[in-house]
Amino acid sequence: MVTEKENLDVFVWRGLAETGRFERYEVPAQDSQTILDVVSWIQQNLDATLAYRFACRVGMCGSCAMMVNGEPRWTCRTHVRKVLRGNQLKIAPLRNLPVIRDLATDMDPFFDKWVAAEGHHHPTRTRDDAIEALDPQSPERRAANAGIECINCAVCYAACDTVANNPDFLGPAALQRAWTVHNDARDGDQPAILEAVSGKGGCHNCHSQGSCAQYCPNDLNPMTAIAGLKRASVKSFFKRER
Amino acid sequence: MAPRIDIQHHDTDILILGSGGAGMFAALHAQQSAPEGTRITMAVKGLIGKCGCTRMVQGGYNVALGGGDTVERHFMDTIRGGKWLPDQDVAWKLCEQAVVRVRELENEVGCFFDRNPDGSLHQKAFAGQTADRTVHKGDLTGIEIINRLMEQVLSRPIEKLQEHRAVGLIPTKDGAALAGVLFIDMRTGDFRFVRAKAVMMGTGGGPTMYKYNTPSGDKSMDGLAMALRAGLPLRDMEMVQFHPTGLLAGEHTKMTGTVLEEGLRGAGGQLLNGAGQRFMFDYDTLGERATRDVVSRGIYAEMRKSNTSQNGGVFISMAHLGPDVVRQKFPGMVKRCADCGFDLAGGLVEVVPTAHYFMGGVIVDPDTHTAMEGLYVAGEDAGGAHGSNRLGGNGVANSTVYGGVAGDVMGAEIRGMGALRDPDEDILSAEVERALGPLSRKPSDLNALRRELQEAMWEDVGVMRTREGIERAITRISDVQSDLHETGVAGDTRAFNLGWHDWLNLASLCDVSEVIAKAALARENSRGAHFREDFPDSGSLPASYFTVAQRSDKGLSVTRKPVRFTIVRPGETILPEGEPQTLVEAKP
Amino acid sequence: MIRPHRTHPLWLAYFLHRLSGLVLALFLPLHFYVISLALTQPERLDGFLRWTEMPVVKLAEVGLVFLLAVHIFGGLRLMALEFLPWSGRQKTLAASALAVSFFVSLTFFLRAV
Amino acid sequence: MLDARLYMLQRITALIMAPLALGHIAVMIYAIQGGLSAAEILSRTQGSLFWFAFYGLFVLAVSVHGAIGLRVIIYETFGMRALLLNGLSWIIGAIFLLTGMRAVLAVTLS
Ligand SMILES: Cc1cc2nc3c(=O)[nH]c(=O)nc-3n(C[C@H](O)[C@H](O)[C@H](O)COP(=O)(O)OP(=O)(O)OC[C@H]3O[C@@H](n4cnc5c(N)ncnc54)[C@H](O)[C@@H]3O)c2cc1C
Ligand code: HEM
Ligand code: SF4
Ligand code: F3S
Ligand code: FES
Repeated sequence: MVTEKENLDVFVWRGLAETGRFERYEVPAQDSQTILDVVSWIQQNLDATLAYRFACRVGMCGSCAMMVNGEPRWTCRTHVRKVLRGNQLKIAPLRNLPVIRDLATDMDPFFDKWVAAEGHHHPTRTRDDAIEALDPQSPERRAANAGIECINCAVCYAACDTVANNPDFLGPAALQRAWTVHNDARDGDQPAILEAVSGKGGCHNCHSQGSCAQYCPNDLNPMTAIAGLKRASVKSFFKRER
Repeated sequence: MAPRIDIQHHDTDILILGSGGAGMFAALHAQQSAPEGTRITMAVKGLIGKCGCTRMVQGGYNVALGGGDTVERHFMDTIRGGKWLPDQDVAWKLCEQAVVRVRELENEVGCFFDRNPDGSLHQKAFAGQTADRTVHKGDLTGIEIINRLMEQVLSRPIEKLQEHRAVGLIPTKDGAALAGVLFIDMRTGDFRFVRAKAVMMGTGGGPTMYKYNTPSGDKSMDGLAMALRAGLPLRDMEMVQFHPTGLLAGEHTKMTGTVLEEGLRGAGGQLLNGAGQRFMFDYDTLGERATRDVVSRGIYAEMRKSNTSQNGGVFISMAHLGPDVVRQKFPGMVKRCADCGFDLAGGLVEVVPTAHYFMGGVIVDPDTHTAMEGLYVAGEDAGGAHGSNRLGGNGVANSTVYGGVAGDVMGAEIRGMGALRDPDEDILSAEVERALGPLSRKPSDLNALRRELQEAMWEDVGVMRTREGIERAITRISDVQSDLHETGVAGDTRAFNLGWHDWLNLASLCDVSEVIAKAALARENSRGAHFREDFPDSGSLPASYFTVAQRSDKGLSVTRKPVRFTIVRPGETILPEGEPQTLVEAKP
Repeated sequence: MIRPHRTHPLWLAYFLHRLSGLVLALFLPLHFYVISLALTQPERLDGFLRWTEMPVVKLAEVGLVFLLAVHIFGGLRLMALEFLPWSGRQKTLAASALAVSFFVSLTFFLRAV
Repeated sequence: MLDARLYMLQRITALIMAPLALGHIAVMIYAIQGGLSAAEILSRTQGSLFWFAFYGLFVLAVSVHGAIGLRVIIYETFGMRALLLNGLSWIIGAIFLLTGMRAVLAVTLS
């Protein structure tokens, strides 16, 4: 607890992935203070060139994720009190992504995989057609809804060791998106999705480590989604064989 | 001495600034309508789809989809909400095309909006609307809209320039048309000049020059500041919408200013002053359920009486509804507050009015044309659709509708356009120099300047305004401005140098703040979001005027122009005779 | 190795599964070799089997059985997760798989001594 | 690196082995009491078509399963790619199969 207003001992990663190092800063503790506030305070008061990224500051845009004391987190909604160890914080760029500088990562690989997993709608109707009436309680719709609120923050991507060890692996978020689209009754190309997630970086590489579900700040469960894809791909495998 | 700067050159055909609702739709529609082989480039200050405010839309999307509701009714609500100031042709197209756009969002883009048990779209009524009209996805509508659009854009051959900050609209030598846009590649700090035949600007305004504000951190009025420098006329610049309940948690945290949902008041949330008393009924018979502007003014008045909470705001209290009920009804809000250390369900949370949306913007026609050939503007950067006040749910409808329109129009008009135009090199290098300025000066305290600007705007051009206050603000703004131009930033590296971008943000904010203040001075009545204590009257409706601000060699001018009632006149309606006032059942 | 993001049950279950698979795979050729001694030199096999009577070796054997059990039940859990349409309570399942493995290897142990 | 095909093979072999391996443990638990001897083992298994099929299938499955499993581990730990990885996987599978079959033959057919 930080009741008496003392300084936090903050170690921040500076520089590139290979050549960087942690640097120590002292930041005044406050009652209402998020990790993002700590990082901003350093940038605004101690070193204006500290590179980091945020946008919405309320957990909607998914651009502020970093490693905090070794765990991936959305920093704008992580209260300092929740993660403080002793009086220390260790803040590093999100794992498993190329580092641009300091705390800013290049998220392109994450989104390239999102697209590679066919994580987008394949339309069956046009803007001239009426909107399809759909039972919100049908099992497929519920399965689709389960993963729909992903904010693509890449926290799961950073938590997953398979992503770390297997550069081709599409990763939990992209696969979860593919599963969501696959379950959407309006989608017109389910075979393409299954094809996309059955390649050498596909869903079958997931070892159900569950770190994705453990860390997803929105309590989503990509592990279950990926299991769904495995099941669906096996089913279609047998159908084709017949 | 700054070293001589190389400018990298890049060409495209259609250039889109911003990846909000406006930018995304412009890209998709341009791709559908432009001739084969047209190069389309999207340049954004952040990452595609992960910046801007469209993503932050909570409540939803206004669209008349039948069931008694009509485009006419949506239009009338928009005009009445805007207190007769909207450009009626622009507002009409907004309401009309929203119907198509929402079908496109569902059917082609793949958004899934909440359904009724019978499978039809669920629509609710936002304040100020006479029908259940707002389509939504829980209270995270913007995430659904932008994520789906993002996937579509990323999976198409659209060139991406991410973390590219536009710093100047560069005209041709004769000034007749736009040649291209100058950017800073934020990751490397290099300058990049991108020529394009057609440019759509959708940088989304963003009134972040106020002490309390809701928008995304990347927004700093860059677009309007660029338009101003390019000499384009801007309208309704005094119109800043405040949301009554922004979270108040102290100056040191970015949580301060973020929106606590409108629905909290609708559901019976009570506003309490520092002494723990309800006060909204002192200001309006509807109490907490009055419209945004009224409640904001009520809170502001209470704050002025110093009846405040610790941090200088008021409290919102939900506990009397039963903490479990609150938790169940507003799970997202409760969780968000809890993450930040506040107990919304059972305790008191401090709130304050917070600058939310900017109604003013570049003057456009219903096809998004501007006064400059080759430049198209859509979304929050464009003025006219909302007049003096925006209905909740019309913001995202506006950006998606007009982004799409811009894409279609650019795709069609580019066929008739000749070669790429060459820039006025003098203006180009002047813009580079302007941007480089702070790097060659001694660094000093930007925070103090930002704070002073935000205080000045909040105190003197905020929720309630007077001539005296506004004039004071104009002086304060110009002081900040001149201090800013003496202030430098650390420049050991230009790559991802946020200090540098802070400076540029502040420069844009100062420029636009001056316009807001001067336009506020020019409007001597009270309409919608603009409230003058010295002119509390709304003025004659038939004689309604809007303000036009424009910068030229002679400086900034603000003039008044009469509103043209092209579709409906004050006091009249286009609804058929005998239509009920409202289709929304009064809630207990 | 045990970094903060790995300190939760499902990751540990994954790790145990990998470890057991690896050890089994390395042990297996050895096991096969010893067995095939029966073909060529039965007396050496007996010698070997006597050697396995030693407590340390016994314990190692129990360990192997344990790992085999862990791997089987862990594998069954994984396949249940993948193929059966149920999702919740994976942590409980992982713990149960481990418990069953303990039970099996304990039985083996008790019989062996 | 697992595509759908290798994944299916690994899961199918796992499913085949599950009862076999459990059976094997059960036999062990039963047999180990009072110590093991070559003669004891051989008396149970020698000439038995059942045990030949039982262990033969086991060895077949485990060769495929283990080779794929090690392949994944090698790939993820050492980043070995393409040809080398494929070659190694086949060699590993072959070692399992050869040593395994020899053992099965030793205890059942000789
Ligand atoms: C918290 C919140 C809640 C809201 N809720 C609702 C609601 O419920 N309903 C509703 O209708 N409206 C709502 N709005 C308003 C709505 O979000 C906006 O009206 C609308 O989304 C604006 O869209 P846009 O495309 O114009 O801009 P934005 O979505 O803001 O996008 C602007 C884009 O421009 C980029 N950009 C900015 N500057 C530059 C530059 N210099 N160079 C390059 N790119 C730049 C940004 O990075 C961003 O990508 C809400 C707004 C906020 C802040
Ligand atoms: C006794 C012989 C066995 C050996 C040598 C063996 C070996 C292996 C190896 C090395 C792996 C790779 C581990 C990894 O990828 O992390 C593996 C994975 C696996 N094994 Fe086995 N195994 C054996 C028996 C079984 C049995 C009987 C089952 C069935 C219940 C089984 C089920 C699995 C499953 C499901 C996986 C995949 C794990 C994943 O992808 O994460 N194995 N095995
Ligand atoms: S699944 Fe969760 S952790 Fe992963 S990107 Fe989506 S929101 Fe982030
Ligand atoms: S953490 Fe990785 S291994 Fe699978 S279950 Fe999640 S994707
Ligand atoms: S800043 Fe948008 S999620 Fe944190």
